[in-house]
Amino acid sequence: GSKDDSTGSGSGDGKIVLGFSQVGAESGWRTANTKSIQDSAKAAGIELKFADAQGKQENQITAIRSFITQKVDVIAFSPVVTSGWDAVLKEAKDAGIPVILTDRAVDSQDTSLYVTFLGSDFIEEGKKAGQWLVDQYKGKTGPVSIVELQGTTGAAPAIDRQKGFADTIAADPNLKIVKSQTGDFTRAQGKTVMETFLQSTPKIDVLYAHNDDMGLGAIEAIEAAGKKPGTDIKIITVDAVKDGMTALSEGKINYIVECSPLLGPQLMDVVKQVKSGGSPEKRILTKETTFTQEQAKTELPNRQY
Amino acid sequence: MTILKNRLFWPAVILVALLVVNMFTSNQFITVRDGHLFGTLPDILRGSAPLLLVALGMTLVIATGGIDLSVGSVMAISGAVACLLISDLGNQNSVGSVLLIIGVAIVVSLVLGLWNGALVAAVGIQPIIATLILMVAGRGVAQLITDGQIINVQSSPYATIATGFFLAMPVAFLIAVGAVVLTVLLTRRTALGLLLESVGGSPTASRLAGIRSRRITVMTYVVSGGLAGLAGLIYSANIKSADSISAGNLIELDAILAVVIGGTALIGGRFSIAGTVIGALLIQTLGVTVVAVGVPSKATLLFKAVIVVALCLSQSATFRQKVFGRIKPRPATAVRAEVPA
Amino acid sequence: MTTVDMTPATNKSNSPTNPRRRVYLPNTKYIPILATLTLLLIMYFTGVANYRNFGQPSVVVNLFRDNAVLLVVAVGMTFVIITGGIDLSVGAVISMTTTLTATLLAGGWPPLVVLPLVLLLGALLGAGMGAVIHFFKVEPFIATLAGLFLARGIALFINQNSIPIRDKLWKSLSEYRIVLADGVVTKVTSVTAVVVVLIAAAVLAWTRFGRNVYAVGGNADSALLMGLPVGRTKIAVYTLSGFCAALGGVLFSINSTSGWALQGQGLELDAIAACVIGGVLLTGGSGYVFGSLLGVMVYGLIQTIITFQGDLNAAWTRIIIGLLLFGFIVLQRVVTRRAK
Amino acid sequence: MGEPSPVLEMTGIRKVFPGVVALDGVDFRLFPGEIHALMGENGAGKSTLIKVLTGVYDIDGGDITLGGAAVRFTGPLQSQKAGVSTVYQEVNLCTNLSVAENIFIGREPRRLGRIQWGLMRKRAAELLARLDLNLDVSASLDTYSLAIQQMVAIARAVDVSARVLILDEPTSSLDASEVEQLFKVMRRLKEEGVAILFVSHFLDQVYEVSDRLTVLRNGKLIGEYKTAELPQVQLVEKMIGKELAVLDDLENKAQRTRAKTAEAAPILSATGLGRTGAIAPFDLTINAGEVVGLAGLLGSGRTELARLLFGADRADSGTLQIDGKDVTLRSPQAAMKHGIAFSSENRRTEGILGELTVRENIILALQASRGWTRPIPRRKQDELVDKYIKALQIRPADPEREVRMLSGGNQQKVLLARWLITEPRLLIIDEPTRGIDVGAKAEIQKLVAELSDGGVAVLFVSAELEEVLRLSHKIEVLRDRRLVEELENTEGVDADRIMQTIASGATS
Ligand SMILES: Nc1ncnc2c1ncn2[C@@H]1O[C@H](COP(=O)(O)OP(=O)(O)OP(=O)(O)O)[C@@H](O)[C@H]1O
Ligand SMILES: Nc1ncnc2c1ncn2[C@@H]1O[C@H](COP(=O)(O)OP(=O)(O)OP(=O)(O)O)[C@@H](O)[C@H]1O
Ligand SMILES: [Mg+2]
Ligand SMILES: [Mg+2]
Repeated sequence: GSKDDSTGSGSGDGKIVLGFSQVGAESGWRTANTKSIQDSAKAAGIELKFADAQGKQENQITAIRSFITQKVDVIAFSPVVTSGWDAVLKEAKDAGIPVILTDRAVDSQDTSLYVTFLGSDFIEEGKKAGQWLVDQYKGKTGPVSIVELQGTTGAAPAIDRQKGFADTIAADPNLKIVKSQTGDFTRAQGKTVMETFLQSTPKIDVLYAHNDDMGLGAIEAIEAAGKKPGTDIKIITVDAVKDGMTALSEGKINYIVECSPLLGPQLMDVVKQVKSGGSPEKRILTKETTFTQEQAKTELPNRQY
Repeated sequence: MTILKNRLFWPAVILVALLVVNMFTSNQFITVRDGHLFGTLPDILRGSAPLLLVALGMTLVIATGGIDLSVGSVMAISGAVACLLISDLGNQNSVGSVLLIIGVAIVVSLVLGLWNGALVAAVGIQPIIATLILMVAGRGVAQLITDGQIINVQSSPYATIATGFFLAMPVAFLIAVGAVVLTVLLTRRTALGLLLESVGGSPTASRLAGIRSRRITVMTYVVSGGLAGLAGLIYSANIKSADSISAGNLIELDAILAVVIGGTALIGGRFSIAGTVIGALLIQTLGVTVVAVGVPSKATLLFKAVIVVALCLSQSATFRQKVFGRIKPRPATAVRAEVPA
Repeated sequence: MTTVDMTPATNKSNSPTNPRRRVYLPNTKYIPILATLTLLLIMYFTGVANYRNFGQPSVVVNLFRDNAVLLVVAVGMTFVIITGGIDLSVGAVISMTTTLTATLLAGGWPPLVVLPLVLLLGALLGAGMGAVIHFFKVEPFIATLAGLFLARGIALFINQNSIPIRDKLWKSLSEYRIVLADGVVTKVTSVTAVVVVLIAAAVLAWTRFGRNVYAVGGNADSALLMGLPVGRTKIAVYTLSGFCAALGGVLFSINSTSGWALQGQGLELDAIAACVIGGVLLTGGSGYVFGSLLGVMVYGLIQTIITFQGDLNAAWTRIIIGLLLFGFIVLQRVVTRRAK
Repeated sequence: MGEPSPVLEMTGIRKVFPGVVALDGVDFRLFPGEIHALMGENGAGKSTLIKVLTGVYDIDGGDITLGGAAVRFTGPLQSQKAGVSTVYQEVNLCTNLSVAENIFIGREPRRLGRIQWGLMRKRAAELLARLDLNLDVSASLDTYSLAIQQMVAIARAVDVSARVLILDEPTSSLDASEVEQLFKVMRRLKEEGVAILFVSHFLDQVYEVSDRLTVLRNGKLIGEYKTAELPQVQLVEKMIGKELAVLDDLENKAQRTRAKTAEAAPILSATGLGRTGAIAPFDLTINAGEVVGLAGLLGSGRTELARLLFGADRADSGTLQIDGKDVTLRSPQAAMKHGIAFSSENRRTEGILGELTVRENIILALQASRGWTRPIPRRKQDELVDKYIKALQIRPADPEREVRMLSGGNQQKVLLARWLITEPRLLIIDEPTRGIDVGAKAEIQKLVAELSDGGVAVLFVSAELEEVLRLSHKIEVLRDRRLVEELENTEGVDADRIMQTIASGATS
């Protein structure tokens, strides 16, 4: 083994080397996230070692281990799943490499295994979506039938966004989820499933989609069925990607909960901080908001993804 | 009696059964609304088009004893190419240029098919690996084309090939039907079908009978590529955008399943296009039914498992014999003793 | 019971090679493996030449640790493919095993009960599919695809969330480090995998069962007429594959002290690919466990190179994997042809 | 000998396949220490009887008693365990395994469950040596010619100490010398009290070894006779149910007088053509209307030679001229373009396509030469097919039946028909009469004669020397994969003369 000094593979010039393991490229959101990280690393003068796990935990573990082998300075990754990181994180800890979680959390009990978790809270997103709905129908009587387009079955965002939403709307007995099916986070599935929802459900008042893409697919289906999205059927989605915002501003979507992929700049700051011996707080929430149709109109121009 | 023996009888029965279920679950199963068919059935037919096309090509490939895993990636690429070009158009609604672009996308897919065929027939790589290469790399290429983002198009002529109607029938389905008819003509009106089955049956014997196995093999991969490309166009036109990541993801599995349900053996030889059609419709209908009857997503796979198990058992003559009573007497117990456990 | 046609359609075992190779060349059958090995080494040293720290022994050692699961699964798959079959259920069986293991352990079951239980379950599922394939003459593809749906369905039904494993035994197993040399450590998982490979190789080469596997793959109908236990062999290989998958699942749950219903998605394809790269013929009748081992190594090495390259986004990752695979396979073909 | 109780008795056996009654109330007895020939035309039901007995097919009616006990086997595995050792028609071995394994698989010598490869190879070599074969037993079986494979199958069967030994057309592609070896072994086993069931279409062989014979016709039992008491002619009558004119008519045309081929230009002439490891460079010219026979022991390279002329294997030395023009045959298609046809000796793996129907199998080659874009009109197909089904008496005469459901001999006829309808100028037929019954064999020989009279050149390869002598104008003698001598088939040329050449290996 080559006896590299602490700067590890940092090519001599003391440049910080960051190993980042991405979940994969399962959606436009994810690609935007990747871009943001790559760009801001360049901007911050940090050497980025990027590994795409193609949605597989094993690949991600492999990547992290390989980062350890390559003696990078800092490791950051968005875990595919919440569980099962203790072992590899411990290895990193033993190798004295600080680890930063981005976008998704892990459920390790020993929180000393990672420096901080930087990213959004899916349950919170679900809650926000639910809250808006509750407010909309405050004081109104009569049942409201909701259909839900879930994300990929078993994926963390899908589970949490469902949970947060369900918990919140429980407050109003009128709000009922009549049908709920996975749309795999994709437009095509979103459309197909919505078509069937429309065919097999007597009356739909609200659609809650776990991401914009499924929502956009659903809009196609709704229009094809001769209904007006946004008015005949209220639509709530999560993410606020550009296409979603456009639809929102056109009044086809009623409400979007933002889940920003642009973690890059924030991440780089934290990396620098960690490298210079600083200790950021354990949980850094990304600045995220929600958009109504009006807000969308003003926000849309300065969406770069 | 003989109809009961037909391999396609039980798949057909299950298909009909599922359709009947949908009849009850759906508001309109099939009606006419503003001049075209509307309802669950038309939705199923339209939705099944991509799978039908892919499975069709797969049938020919499998008949030669091969397999094509790359179809999903080819779908992604053709969709990406088309949408990229269309989105650059000045007037996205000009029918001429859209048709031209569709042509380009198809040609690209044909070339990709040719690549597969060359690897299999000329280089002599096992089909599963040869096509795996394009399956993996192809999606990467598609993502490069779209830069990992979703490309939206606002072209009504393009959208028509998926969502439009012609003579009250969904265009997408008509395209699929057209492809099926063409393939049937191509294989059964010419000698192609016979030669395919012969090559699949035994490459050695076919060679000695003077059949140009290589050419035929290559051709099937080219056709498969082309049809996958067409499927990709319909897929992307359906959502008016190119989704290079999820387009045709895992469709190869459904396609192969459709072919096998249709009674074409994976080792090659005899193939049945009618069977494939039933298979594809069955799979599509199954997907819709799952949603319609509101099976919770966590139970969806179990539901599918049950259906597939039922399917493969129903197709086994031996099983039917055992269940619906055997004609022959069971072997005498005399030897049962000799049969080692 | 079984009816045998006078001329079986399944007699394609030797179609890729020239069935009329009349002149006997000594051990041409090892050429593919040797070619693969050589190319593998070439690939490795190219890596060493191009990337810092690639030469470290730990890179090679980790290759085994990171691919332990794939390795074990590929071993089972090798048996199945040699009989001319295919097993799509392995990835799902892994997910089922990990989920079940995690759930049971979380439910406070004793690990020494859970371990044999899940292994047995995997084997049973395999046996079930084997039985369906043999007795009802169902295409292995459909039968095992049903198995896939079933296994993953069960997993999702048990629990969609990923479940952490806090059991002591599992934890200690996953953290136990076996020091090979200073700075070179490996884990229980990789050792298990290697042991499995060795056992499997021995079984295939030196036992009646092993040889029957080849015979069935060579020509099932002839094998039957030769009085070989075709049915038992077929069922046995799927049982074995199911067992290996379950074992893979256990290793998985050890490696990542957790269980998840989406674990090991698409792993079946990786395993099949690894076998085929290692020279196992999908038409059945020929191949070696050692070949599959090499196949897995090729897969792993490609992954390693990708990570060391370190500046590839998703798109390029896939493209490069494809290209490396392409280059490898084609060279393999060429070398093998030359040698023959 | 007196009549002890039969070791095997089958009574009222019935077996129905979709569309055919293969066996209808057949009785059969087999006594210990006898060699019992089972006779019948192609499709009479011989193989089916054997497969029913050994449990490959299950019975639709009738009883089987083995050594007094009623049995009904569920498969070869069980019948073997019960002491019935069988060589089925067609070579049923695993060509991907080594010779030694093919002989021993299922009963390999083991210590502590571990196969003793060394010992196994040693035993295999010894066993084959007893049959006068010295092969590399660790080579995989597909490196050997079909005849060799047949010998291996026999070796496997005779090695197990069985009560009953069944041989279904074991000699179909063996040469005289191998047949002799086999008979030696059979006689030895007979002495040891083994009951042997023997199927063959070679009457002389039957008369040479068998003590008793049972005749089947169209799945029905005709009768059981002591071989010594049944003259050949009567036997043939019982088999085909009518007198066989063609046979003797061909018998007495011993030497074929050369047809008007005096001025005929050579269709094909090879000079120094060869392929390393397969066949040494040879010179050969074939004229229109000429029948050229290839004689030689098994493995002498006849098939290899034939394959070169068809482009099935590529020659790596020498030149080939067709109609005086230099050509290189890169592929079978190339050869077919020049009007060459080749029917392989290995009908099972290189010939018929089991899943396809008789019709499809017959038109395959013709269709291939026309290319897929120009299908043969269905009417035309049916005409052609019907014509040859009649001409070759393919039974059952159902063009839409899958070929794998035909009996071995009928499959061979289908294969011949495939090439005949291509109306070749040079017809290369390798072991065309393998497993074909007396009647049909005579028909085929007549056909060859007619073809050559009609100006077609024929390259005739057969393990049966008499046949070669009867048909050929010119005989090429091969030995150790080289062409050692060319003989005009004139008076004085006979089997002995040729065996002599083969033995002495006179190199011209
Ligand atoms: N698997 C099968 N399916 C349907 N029919 C069959 C099958 N096997 C044999 N037959 C039919 O049974 C009859 C007897 O066939 P069998 O093979 O016993 O004849 P054989 O006496 O062995 O002829 P040969 O001398 O040519 O081998 C034939 O008509 C054949 O077509
Ligand atoms: N005694 C033997 N030892 C080794 N190889 C043999 C022997 N006999 C035959 N072979 C194999 O058979 C091949 C030649 O057989 P081929 O079929 O060409 O000649 P043949 O005269 O047609 O023999 P057959 O009558 O068996 O067809 C050789 O290449 C060799 O591999
Ligand atoms: Mg027979
Ligand atoms: Mg020969």
